[in-house]
Order: sequence, then structure tokens, then C-alpha cells
Amino acid sequence: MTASSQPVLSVAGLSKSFNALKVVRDLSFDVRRGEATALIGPNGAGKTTVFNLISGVYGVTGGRIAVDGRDITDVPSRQRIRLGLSRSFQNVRLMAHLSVIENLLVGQHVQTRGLRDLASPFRLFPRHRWRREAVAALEEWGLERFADAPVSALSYGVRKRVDLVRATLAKPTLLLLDEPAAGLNPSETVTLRDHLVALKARGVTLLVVEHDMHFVDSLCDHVVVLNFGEKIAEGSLADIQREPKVREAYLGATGGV
Amino acid sequence: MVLLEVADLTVDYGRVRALSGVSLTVRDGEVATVLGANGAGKSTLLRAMIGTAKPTTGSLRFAGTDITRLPTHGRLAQGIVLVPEGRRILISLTIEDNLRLGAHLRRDGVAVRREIEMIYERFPNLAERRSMLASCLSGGEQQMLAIGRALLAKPRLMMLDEPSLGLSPLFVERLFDLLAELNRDGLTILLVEQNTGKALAAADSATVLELGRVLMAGDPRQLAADPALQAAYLGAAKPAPNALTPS
Amino acid sequence: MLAQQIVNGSMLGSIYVLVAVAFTIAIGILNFLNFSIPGLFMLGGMVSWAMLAAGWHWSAAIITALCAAAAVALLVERLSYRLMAEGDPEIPLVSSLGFLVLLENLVLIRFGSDQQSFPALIPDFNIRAAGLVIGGAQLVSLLVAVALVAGLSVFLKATSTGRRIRAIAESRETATVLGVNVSRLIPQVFVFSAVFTAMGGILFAMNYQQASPFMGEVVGFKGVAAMIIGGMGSIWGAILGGMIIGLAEVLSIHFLGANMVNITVYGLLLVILIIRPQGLLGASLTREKL
Amino acid sequence: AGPQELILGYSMAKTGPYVSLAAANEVAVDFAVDEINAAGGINGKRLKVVKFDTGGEPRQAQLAVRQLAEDGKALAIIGPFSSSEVRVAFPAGDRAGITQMSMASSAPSLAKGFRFAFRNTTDEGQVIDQVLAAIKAKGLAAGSSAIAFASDDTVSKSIGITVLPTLLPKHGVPILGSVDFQLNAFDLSPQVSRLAQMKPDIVGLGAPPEGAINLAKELRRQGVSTRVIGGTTIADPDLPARMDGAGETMTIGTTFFRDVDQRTRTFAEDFAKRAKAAGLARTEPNQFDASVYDIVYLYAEAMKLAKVTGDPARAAEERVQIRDALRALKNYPALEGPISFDADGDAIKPVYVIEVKGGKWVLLDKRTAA
Amino acid sequence: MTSYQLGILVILSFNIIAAYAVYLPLAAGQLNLGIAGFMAIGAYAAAYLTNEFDWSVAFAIPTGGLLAGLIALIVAVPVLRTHGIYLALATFALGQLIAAVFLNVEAVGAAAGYPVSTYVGAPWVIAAAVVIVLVVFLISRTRFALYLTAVKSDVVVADLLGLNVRGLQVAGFTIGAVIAGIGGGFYAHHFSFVEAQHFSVLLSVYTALYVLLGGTQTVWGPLVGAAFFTLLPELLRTSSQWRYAAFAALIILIMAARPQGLVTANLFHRFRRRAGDAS
Ligand SMILES: Nc1ncnc2c1ncn2[C@@H]1O[C@H](COP(=O)(O)OP(=O)(O)OP(=O)(O)O)[C@@H](O)[C@H]1O
Ligand SMILES: Nc1ncnc2c1ncn2[C@@H]1O[C@H](COP(=O)(O)OP(=O)(O)OP(=O)(O)O)[C@@H](O)[C@H]1O
Ligand SMILES: [Mg+2]
Ligand SMILES: [Mg+2]
Repeated sequence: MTASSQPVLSVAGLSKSFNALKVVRDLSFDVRRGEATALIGPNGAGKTTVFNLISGVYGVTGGRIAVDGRDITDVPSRQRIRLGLSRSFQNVRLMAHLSVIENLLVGQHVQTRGLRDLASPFRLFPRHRWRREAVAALEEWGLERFADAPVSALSYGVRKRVDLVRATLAKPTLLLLDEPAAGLNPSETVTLRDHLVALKARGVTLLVVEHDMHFVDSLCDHVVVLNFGEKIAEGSLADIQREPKVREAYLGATGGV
Repeated sequence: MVLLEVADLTVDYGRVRALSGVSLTVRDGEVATVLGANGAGKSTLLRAMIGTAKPTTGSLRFAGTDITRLPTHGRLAQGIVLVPEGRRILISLTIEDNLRLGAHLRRDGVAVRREIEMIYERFPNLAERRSMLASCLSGGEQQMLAIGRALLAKPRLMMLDEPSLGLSPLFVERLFDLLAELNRDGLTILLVEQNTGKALAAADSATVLELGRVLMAGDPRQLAADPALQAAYLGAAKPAPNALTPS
Repeated sequence: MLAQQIVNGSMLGSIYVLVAVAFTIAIGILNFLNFSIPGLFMLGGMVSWAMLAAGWHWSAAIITALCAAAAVALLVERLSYRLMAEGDPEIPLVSSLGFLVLLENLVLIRFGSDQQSFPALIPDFNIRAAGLVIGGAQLVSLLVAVALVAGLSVFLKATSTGRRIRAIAESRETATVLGVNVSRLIPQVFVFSAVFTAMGGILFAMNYQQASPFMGEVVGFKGVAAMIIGGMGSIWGAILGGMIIGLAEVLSIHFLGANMVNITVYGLLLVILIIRPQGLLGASLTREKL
Repeated sequence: AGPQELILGYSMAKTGPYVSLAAANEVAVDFAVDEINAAGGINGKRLKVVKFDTGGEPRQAQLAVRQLAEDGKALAIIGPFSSSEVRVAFPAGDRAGITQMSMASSAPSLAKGFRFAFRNTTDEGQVIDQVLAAIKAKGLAAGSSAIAFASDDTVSKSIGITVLPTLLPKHGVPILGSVDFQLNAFDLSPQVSRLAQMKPDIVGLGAPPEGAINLAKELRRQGVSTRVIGGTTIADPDLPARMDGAGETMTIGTTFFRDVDQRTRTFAEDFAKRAKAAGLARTEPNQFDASVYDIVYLYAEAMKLAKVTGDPARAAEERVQIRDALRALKNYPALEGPISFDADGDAIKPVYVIEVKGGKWVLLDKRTAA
Repeated sequence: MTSYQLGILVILSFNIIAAYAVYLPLAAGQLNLGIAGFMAIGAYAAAYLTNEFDWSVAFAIPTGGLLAGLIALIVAVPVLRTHGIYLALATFALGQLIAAVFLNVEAVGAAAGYPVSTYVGAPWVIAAAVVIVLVVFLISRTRFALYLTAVKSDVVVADLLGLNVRGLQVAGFTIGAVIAGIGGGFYAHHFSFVEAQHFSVLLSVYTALYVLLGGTQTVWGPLVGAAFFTLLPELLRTSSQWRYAAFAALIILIMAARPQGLVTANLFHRFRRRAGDAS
């Protein structure tokens, strides 16, 4: 397999139980390089749990996870971001004791090297490149006026986007997004989509959990459907929308649109 | 009859003005919706109505009485309830305890028991986990719990802050069906939604906020047709400024 | 001999149990690091002593002491808890400790620093059996604590008020949104815990026939240790923790000498925390899901 | 010429754990100063005391030396009170070149090696030696003994591990065993259980008054009757009352006892009036009050002998003169009895052996240290 | 400056050093209630080196600090398994344990305490405090300090962002201990005497108080808190026996008015903005 055709992420036989509760069962799928893949499924299907397994918050009960062909199942969560794996959170998790810009500075951590970056008192210099980069990222998303705001003063939708910007600052090759459009109105969703398309164009591979089928339709190339922790369908959105199983379990009568 | 009347409401967070001079009425038995971009002040408006944000100026009347100075528990006793933004379930309590807490102001224990069972019927995900800690629920399940909990307060006016957030399309449909059904049974609903299309379709009246002010208000079908609103909130083909340009 | 020492240890343990339970109510239930508790403990002992010394009937003296503690607890609620419970958990430490210093100094100014001799209400309240001396007052303390803990755990688990209190402990803001009358319920919890703590101080003073402005600190630190060993959320843990500390203390005095008491007791605390960071009976931290 | 006042500094613990003791101490100081001034002052000048509160804290005690010596222009310093304070204040006093005299600290050889340090207290070894001698002389039961001491307090510990283990055998009393406890321990049941098993005639105790009270009460609770003996650390006039019926036959040595002679009785009565006027709960003077009262007189005497003027320009010189005069003092007729200082700067003075009888202290014997 | 003022400045310096020793781990959410134990280690170690081996204080004090740090490093790994109030209590127990051990070590006088022959004067103590303030200020502008706060805010997310949570916590705890040890070394040589009771739990608790009273949101909080705690009782001297009661009442009222501490990030921003407007 050549490097470019190799999947960025490959999940094989993944399962996870909490005590007796099987939340993910024998799940296998690949995320192809440069594409946007959607992971959808009813509430409680196990989508977030899959993200947690991939990013290492939970240890797997069974199965393997590989990034760029390398098995990362036993790599500690902390080191996975260095392999190009970055994520956002369904229940926004910004650090409440830090301002927006400081959250982003922490998000840059993987870009830093060694003790020197750790110990340099760079925040003495307001125009230091780290800060400039963080501000630039905010500007790109139209959030620069919130730079110095405490996180507690942000509205939900803004928090959601700051969380996402922080994830991008790790310069990931694979970005896991957990319901990025939740809390955004349709026009904000479109803007978000455009940003993500641009990211994709820059070579970032996306794995997205989302319940907004318009959004999935306009962003994702490939869809994996989960129900009760099992994969019940996989293919293009149009394909899976035709699946009665999927309509029954997830999309409902309108097809989610 | 007017159930809720908000007059000239201004809310400040320290030096940030989140709402300025907002007026709004909700008639008894209707579904009203409030729309607006991120940071427009929708959540703040609901917080002011339940009493967790203190207005700088303005007044609130509910069912003919002035509730501006009433504490939150007093407002719940009057029959107002809020499904707050971000669900705010209590993760150290079981799911059952969360639901019971929703009904803690009620005295009719038998009816509460029955209604809890009804909630479980509507939200089977919750039923399976009733004695587990709420911390293990998925995002969507938490949302179900928050809605169920609010219903158990047996309100006259139910305010929901983005209830469809994180729910699957199937459940969003069921949620709107549920709201319609409750509304038929006489519940007044004030809905803040980002799912603008669905909200406008379900509502009898709509208000659009922008930067803390009322931008427009009126019949939802007319608003839905408004091109300005289309562009701003319904996401009708609006080119993004810096996206899609290949780099 | 060893039998007597084990009795001694259990008797001392029952005093720690009493304090640990008081701490669990004040700290564990509301998640509030309340350092004024040793002050309330002392207030119970000192105020009742002062009233007895002034010739009051013992029942009047005890009621006055309990009322004084309740009043102070209301102030603590107003000036510390209400303003700070949503912030970092360390913050209330400052002002609640301020209350401890204030109480101690007020008592110092009024009564001086001497250890006072608390009159024995019952001349020889000891049970002598099989060559063993068992402290009657301690036994009463233990029974009171166990009964209270049993009642309290049922109360918190099964009643609506119990649920409301647990809701407040997790988030006052959410509890408020749900219509819990936080500003009424919390003072009630404070008063309850203060009355119990002060009762602990009074029982302590009766047991050891002494009261002093610093009595709260000495017992208080060990009481906190007992609570922590047992596990903060768990009220049954307080009983276990108190007994462990009491026995560890007495046995280390017997076998190793008093010099080693702090080393044994705090060493034990440290080891237990390292092995089980949430205490023996404590539930592990519930975290919000990602 | 020069100023009209001679200034003494007073390092006192007006706040903190020693307030009760310190408040009465202050009364004694004021008492002595008033008497001296009423009698015409010293060298034609009035005596004035400048007070500094240390809260019983060592760091503040050092601050007291700085403030009193350098800013307050004191010629000598009364105090500090506790041994902890003394340890920090004596080195500072040596650096500043000013005499200090402690009224309470009785830990062994604290003043040793310092050029400007004095203590108007007697070594516990000498006191307990006299107590044992008195017991023998009066023919009281002393067939066997045990030791109890607070192990985290310097004085108590040295009584427990050096003083008593040497003195008891010296007086022919075998030692059956030893138990220790902590200063702030309120529960002495494990220790008393062990004492109960040994059944000694006397228990030698190294502890402050609280330790003695707690021990006595626990002995009574466990039904152990034995004679507790000790040194000045437990010499509190109110001790029998504070033991609430326990502690009969407790026998100790002290450097002050109110019923020694007319002078001590008059002092006690006048002191009581002043203490009452100051609103104090305790009106009975204890050994510290007597000691500090005598310290003021000792300083006054030294100032007289050295003919000090209080002239700020000559302060350093006069401070040294005061010290030298104190060193040379022999059998100064103080309230506590004749006082001299040994080479370490510690006072040599009479010891009164007293015993609890019927809930009161009574004089058993009056002795002078060897 | 009068000698009294100099004395106050010295006490202030010690309090500042202790405050920063508590501040660094607190920035990572660890309330260290055993700081006095680490001061004791530094104090006894440095005193032992100058007394018994005639070391120069210039080496003895830093060595004492490093030793305190080393011991912190060793205990940090197990102790930092605990969180929140459990951690506070674990460190509290540690402090008690260290003090209890020194109370039993005859080589350094046990309960009788340990006199120190070499004297270090006030200017050196003050200089040490100034240097420590500067160093901590520099540290506060680094990523390291930022990460400490991140860890305090959200351990799980910090870990997912690639931060070495354990390493950061241990580092914060250890650096705090080194500062405490250095402070202890100066303490021993300035006051010429060490005894275990000086390093009691109350010292630890009070130090934590300065820091929280000053506010932990900015690096200046501990400084202001320590100054407040040192100077206020002095200003209240005239109130005689009411001194500490009045002091405690003031603390309660101040915390009621400013629950986040005297110096908050907000206050700081406003201050800076005003300064910016002026220039
Ligand atoms: N720590 C846990 N302990 C027990 N059960 C858990 C735990 N975490 C998740 N679960 C359960 O596993 C199931 C899957 O949860 P998950 O969060 O992955 O769902 P999801 O697909 O992301 O759903 P949603 O769309 O609602 O966010 C849920 O039913 C949840 O209750
Ligand atoms: N606690 C706070 N402190 C300061 N400012 C706040 C606070 N909460 C909200 N704001 C500000 O008030 C404004 C309105 O916020 P609000 O949360 O009401 O918006 P919203 O309409 O609900 O947005 P969203 O759709 O993103 O939830 C925003 O500008 C926000 O930044
Ligand atoms: Mg999810
Ligand atoms: Mg909102």
C-alpha cells in the first residue's frame, strides 16, 4: 500500500464495554486521507465513545486503532496529538481559568519543542509569534474580538467555535469533530462548512460526528452509520439514506433533511 | 390572553450589555420562538425570565402578576420552567433522581410517579439507565433528560433553550411532535432554536434578536419569507468571505 | 492491658467519629471546605462551660451554646459560602478560617487562654466491667454519631430535601434553575451541621472535663483526617475513619511512645490516600463526560 | 541633665496562646513600676516601661528586640516569655547589645553562652531535687516510681529523660517505667492504663499545668492513686481548683508561694486588687508574676548600682553596665527570696515544696537549692 | 528606616517567599498545606551544613532548597495521585509527618530545637525575596505557568492537548518545595534557631491564606496577600488584645467583597488598560 492510499485512520474490531454495558461492538472502518468522513447514528449509539477511544480517553476493550498505518492502541492519550490526531468536544471543554487566547496558546502545545519553548517567558512580549499565530486563527474565524475575553463570558455558539479553533492549532492531519455545528444556526453552519472545506483543501482529513444532514451532505464524502455500537451501514450519504435500517433507527421519515 | 409580557428589558453582565430594551409578549397557549445569531442574547433573555440573570431595567409580567422581583423558585411555583442551555443535568445524581428533582415542587406523588414512567416510555434510552449516574449519558441522552425533567415540573410556560441540540434527526422530529402535542394540551411554549426552519414551522409567533435588540417580530411564515432573514439566519446561499478559496 | 488499650482506643475513636461526622455534614455534603467547624466545636465547649460557670442549669447552658453556634454558622453561610461556592474549591478556606481565628480570639479576649475545667455533670460516668474502664460519655457520643449517620444517609438518599441538597452540592446554579430555594435550604443545612458540631464540642468537654479556646484545632485536625480516611462523601466512612485514627493513636502510644503518634497517624493517612485517593469508602470522582 | 525617664522594654504576649498568663504578668510589671516610682524612681528619674506584643511568636520576639533596643531606646528588656521566643530573642539581644531577662522559660541552659541573657527562673533539676529531698525528709511513701512527660516540649522532655532518671535513683527510688504524651493531648487513657499496671508510689511528671490536670483526672477516672510530683512547670496557684477534686497529694516545687511570709501575703493581696481592677479572671499571683515583679526590681537595682542616666548618647555603654551590675548582684532581697545569678545567667533562689491537701496548696517544706 | 521597620520587612520577605512556594503548585490546582514541612527540611539541612561542616551559607542554603525539592520530587509521585481536598489533606499529613520526624531527630536537637551559629542579616533575606519574586514573575510569563493553569482547569483536556499533566504537576510541586526550602534556610540563619514547632501546620495554612487572599489569578496576588497579612496586624497593634480579632474580621469582610482575592485578572486588565489610555 502506498502512503497516499493508506487510510489515515483505521479502526478494526473495536469494542468497548462499561461494566456489563457493551457500548461499541466489533466496529471496523477506515478514514481515507484528505476526505471528510461522517460518523452518524442515533443518540447513545456510541459515536462519542468511538472518539474517546481513538483519542485515548478510554482504553479499548478489544480491537485495534491505527493512524497512518501505525498501531496506536497502546499509545498514551497524551502522545496521540503528536501523531497528528486532534479533536473537539461535544460538550465544549474550554479551560475556564484561561482567556480565549490563552486556551489557544495551550492548543499550540504540540507545535512547541523542548524545554526552551516551555521555559521562555514569551508572554512578556505581546507581539510574540505564538500570540500572533493564535490571533490570526481567531481572525480567520471572525472571533478576534473575543481574544481576551474570559471563557465564561462567551455565548454557546462562540465557545463551540473557539473549541474548534483550538483543535486546529495543533496542526493536525486528522481532525475529529464532535457535533461541530450544534448550536449554530443554518447560516452559521454554512460558514462553518466553508471553513472546514478550506481545511480539507489544505490536506487535513476530517472525521465528523454530526446530526445535521445538510451539513453532512455538503461536507462529507463518506458516511459510517452506527447503531447500538455496531456499524449498520457505510457509504455515501445518498446510499445510506436509502437504507431502511438507517431511516428507521436514525433519520426518521424525512430522511433527516 | 397574554401570558408572559416582557417590557423594555435590559440585562448587563458587568460592563457588557447583553440585552437592551427588549419587549416581547407570549400569548396563552401559543408556541413562540426567539431566533438570533450566536451572542444575540437569546439565552440571556431566557435567563432573565427564569430569574438567574438580573435585569438592569425593564419588567416581566406572568399571568397578570409582576414577577420582576420574584426569585427563581417563586417563578417555578408560578408555572414557568426552563430547559437551560447546555442541559445542566446533575451528573452526581442518578437519572431517576434528576427526574424526581424536576418534580420537587409538586405534592401529587402518585401522578409524578406515573409521569416519570411516561417520560421513560418516550425516551427509552433513559429507561434502561434509570438507576445509573447521569454522568454516563451521551450528549443526546442528557438533552432528553433535561427535557423530561422540565416536563415533570408540570409547567404552564415551558421555555427551551436549543432543545434539539445534539439530538438525532429522528429524535428532533419526535421532540417537535411532542412539543406540538403538549401545546395542544394547553402548554405555552417559548422556544429558542438554531434549527430555524423547524422552529418557524412550529411557531405561532417569532421574534428575531440581533446584538441584544429586537430586530423583527411577527408571524413566522412572513418572517420565513423575509429575504434579509433568509440571508442572515436561514443560510440561503451566502458566500463565506474567506472560505473555499484554495490555498 | 491490651484489652484496656483497645477500649481506650475505641473511646478516643468515638470522639473523632463525632467530629468527623460533623465535618462530613459541613464539608462532605455541601462540598464546602469549611474551616470554621473547629471554631464551632470550641464554641460549643466554651460557651456551655461559661454558662455552667455562671451558675446556669446545664440544659440552659447547652441550649445557649447550640444557639450561639447556629448563629455563627448562619454568618459563615452568609459571608463565606453564599459568595464563594461557585469558584475554586480553595477559596472559602480563607474566610472560613477567618471565622476560626475570630472565634478563637473573641473567646481568648473574653475567657483567656487557660484550659478551663468543665464540671462533671455525672460524677463518675464510667462503666467498670471485667477489670476494664469504659467511658460512658464516649459511648454516648458514639451512639449519637451512629444514629445520626444512619438517619442522615436515609434522609439524603430517599427524601426530596435530600435530593435538593445533593443538587446544590453539585451546582448551586443548576439547583436554582430547578427551583430549589437555595437561600433557605442552605442556611438550614449550616445550622444543622453547626448544632451537631457544637454538640460534639459539648460532649468532648464533658468527656474530658475540659474546655479551651484551642480545643477545636487539636480535635479538628484529627477529625478532618478521620473524615478523609473514611472518604469525604461517605458518612459511614466517617465512623470507620474515626475509629481507625483513635485506635492507631492509642496503639502507637502503647507500643511506640507518644512521639510517634503524629508519625503513625499522619503516616497512615498518607498511605491510605496514596493507595485509595478517594478514601476507604469514598466514591471516586464523577467527572463530566467529554 | 538628660532625659527625665529611664526606659525598660517589655516583650510580652498580649495576644496568642499565652494571653492569660501574660495579662497577669503585665499587672505585676505595672505594680512594680508604680511602687518604684512612688518611692522616688531611680537615680532621680522615673522608670518607664515600653511594651511590645509578640503574640508568643518567635519571629515577633526578634522584632521586639529590634524595636525596643533600637527604636524604643530601652536600657534593658523584660522578657521574653516562652522558651521558643527566648531561643530567637537571645541571639538578637546579643547582637544588639542589650540585656534581656526571661520570667518563664525554664528549659535547661537556654541563656548559656550568651553575653546579655538572663533568666529569673530556676533549673528544674535543682527544683525537683529539693522536692524529692523534702519527700524523703517528711518520710512519705516513695518505694517505687514511674515517669510521665510531654515529649514535644523542651522543658518537660528534659525533665522526663534526664532530670528524673538521674534524681530518682539518687534519692533511692527505683523507676518502674516511663510513659510520654503530647503537649496538646487531651486523652491520656493509654498512658494511665500503663501506669495503673506499674502501681508506683510516685509518678514524676514533666509537663505544663494542663498536662498535670489531664493526668490527675485520668488517674482518678481509672482509679489509680499515686503521688504525682513535679517542678515549677506545674506551679499554678489555681491548679487544685482546676483539677476539680483530682490530684490530691500532688507535690511540686515552686519559686513563689503566697503563704511564705508577710511580704508575700501583702504582695498577693495587692496584686489581687490590681488584677481585679484590670478585669482579669485570675487574681492569684503565680510564680511568673512574682518573677517578673522581681525582674523589674532587679533591673532597678542594677540601674542604681550602675548609676545610669538614660542619656541616649551613652545607651550602649549603660546597657553593658546594667548587665555587669546584674552579674555582680549577690543575694538581692527580692520578693521570691534572696536572688543571685549563676555563670549561665540563671537565677539562684529558694524553692518552696508544696502539696495539694483538701483541694488547696499547702507548704510542705522550704529549701534552698544546693 | 527604623530598625522596627526593617524587622517587619524581613518578616514580610519570609512571608513572600513562603507565599510563592504555595502559589506555584496552586496555579496547577494543588493546594499544598505541607509547605512548612519543606521549609523545615531546608532550614534544618542548611543549618546542619553550616553548623557541623562549616559550609558557607551561600552553598548551604541552596543545598537545603534542593534537598527540599528532592524530597518533594520523591513524594510528589504518590501524593499527587490524590486530587482537590484529598490532595490538600495529603500534603497536610506530609507536613505534619515531616515536623514529627524532626521532633525526633536528636542530631538536630529533637524537641529542644537547634541553635544556628552563622547569622545572615536582613539585607540578604530581603534580596532573596526580591530575587524569588522576579524569578516567579518570569516563570509566570512562560508556557509552563500557562500549562499549570490549564491542568488546574481541565486535566483530561490538558492531557489530550498533549500536556504532560503528571510532569507539570510534579514540577510545580517541586519548584514550590525548592522555594520553600530556600526560605527555610534563610529563616534558620536569620533567626539563629530552628525548632519543629516553628514549622507547624498553622504556618502552612496561613501561608495558603496569604496566597488565596491576595488572589491566585495573577502572579501579584501572593505578594499583595503576604504584604497584607504581615502589615495589617502591625497596623492593628494599637488595638492591643483586639488585634487578631479585628484582623480576622477584616479578612472575612475582604473576602466577602472580593471572593477571588484582592488582585484579580480583571482588576489587572482594567489597570493596564487605564495605563494604556494614559500613555
Ligand atoms: N462512562 C460510561 N459509563 C457507562 N455508560 C456509558 C459511559 N459512557 C457512555 N456510556 C453509554 O454508552 C452509550 C454511548 O454513548 P456515546 O456518548 O458514545 O453516544 P453518542 O453516540 O455520542 O450519542 P449522542 O449523539 O447522544 O452524543 C450511551 O448509551 C451512554 O449511556
Ligand atoms: N457571564 C457572562 N459574562 C459576560 N458576558 C456574557 C456572559 N454571558 C453572556 N455574555 C455575553 O452576552 C451576549 C449574549 O449572550 P447569550 O448567551 O445570551 O447569547 P445567545 O444568543 O444565547 O448565543 P448562542 O446562540 O451562541 O447561545 C454575548 O455577547 C455574550 O458574550
Ligand atoms: Mg456524542
Ligand atoms: Mg445561547
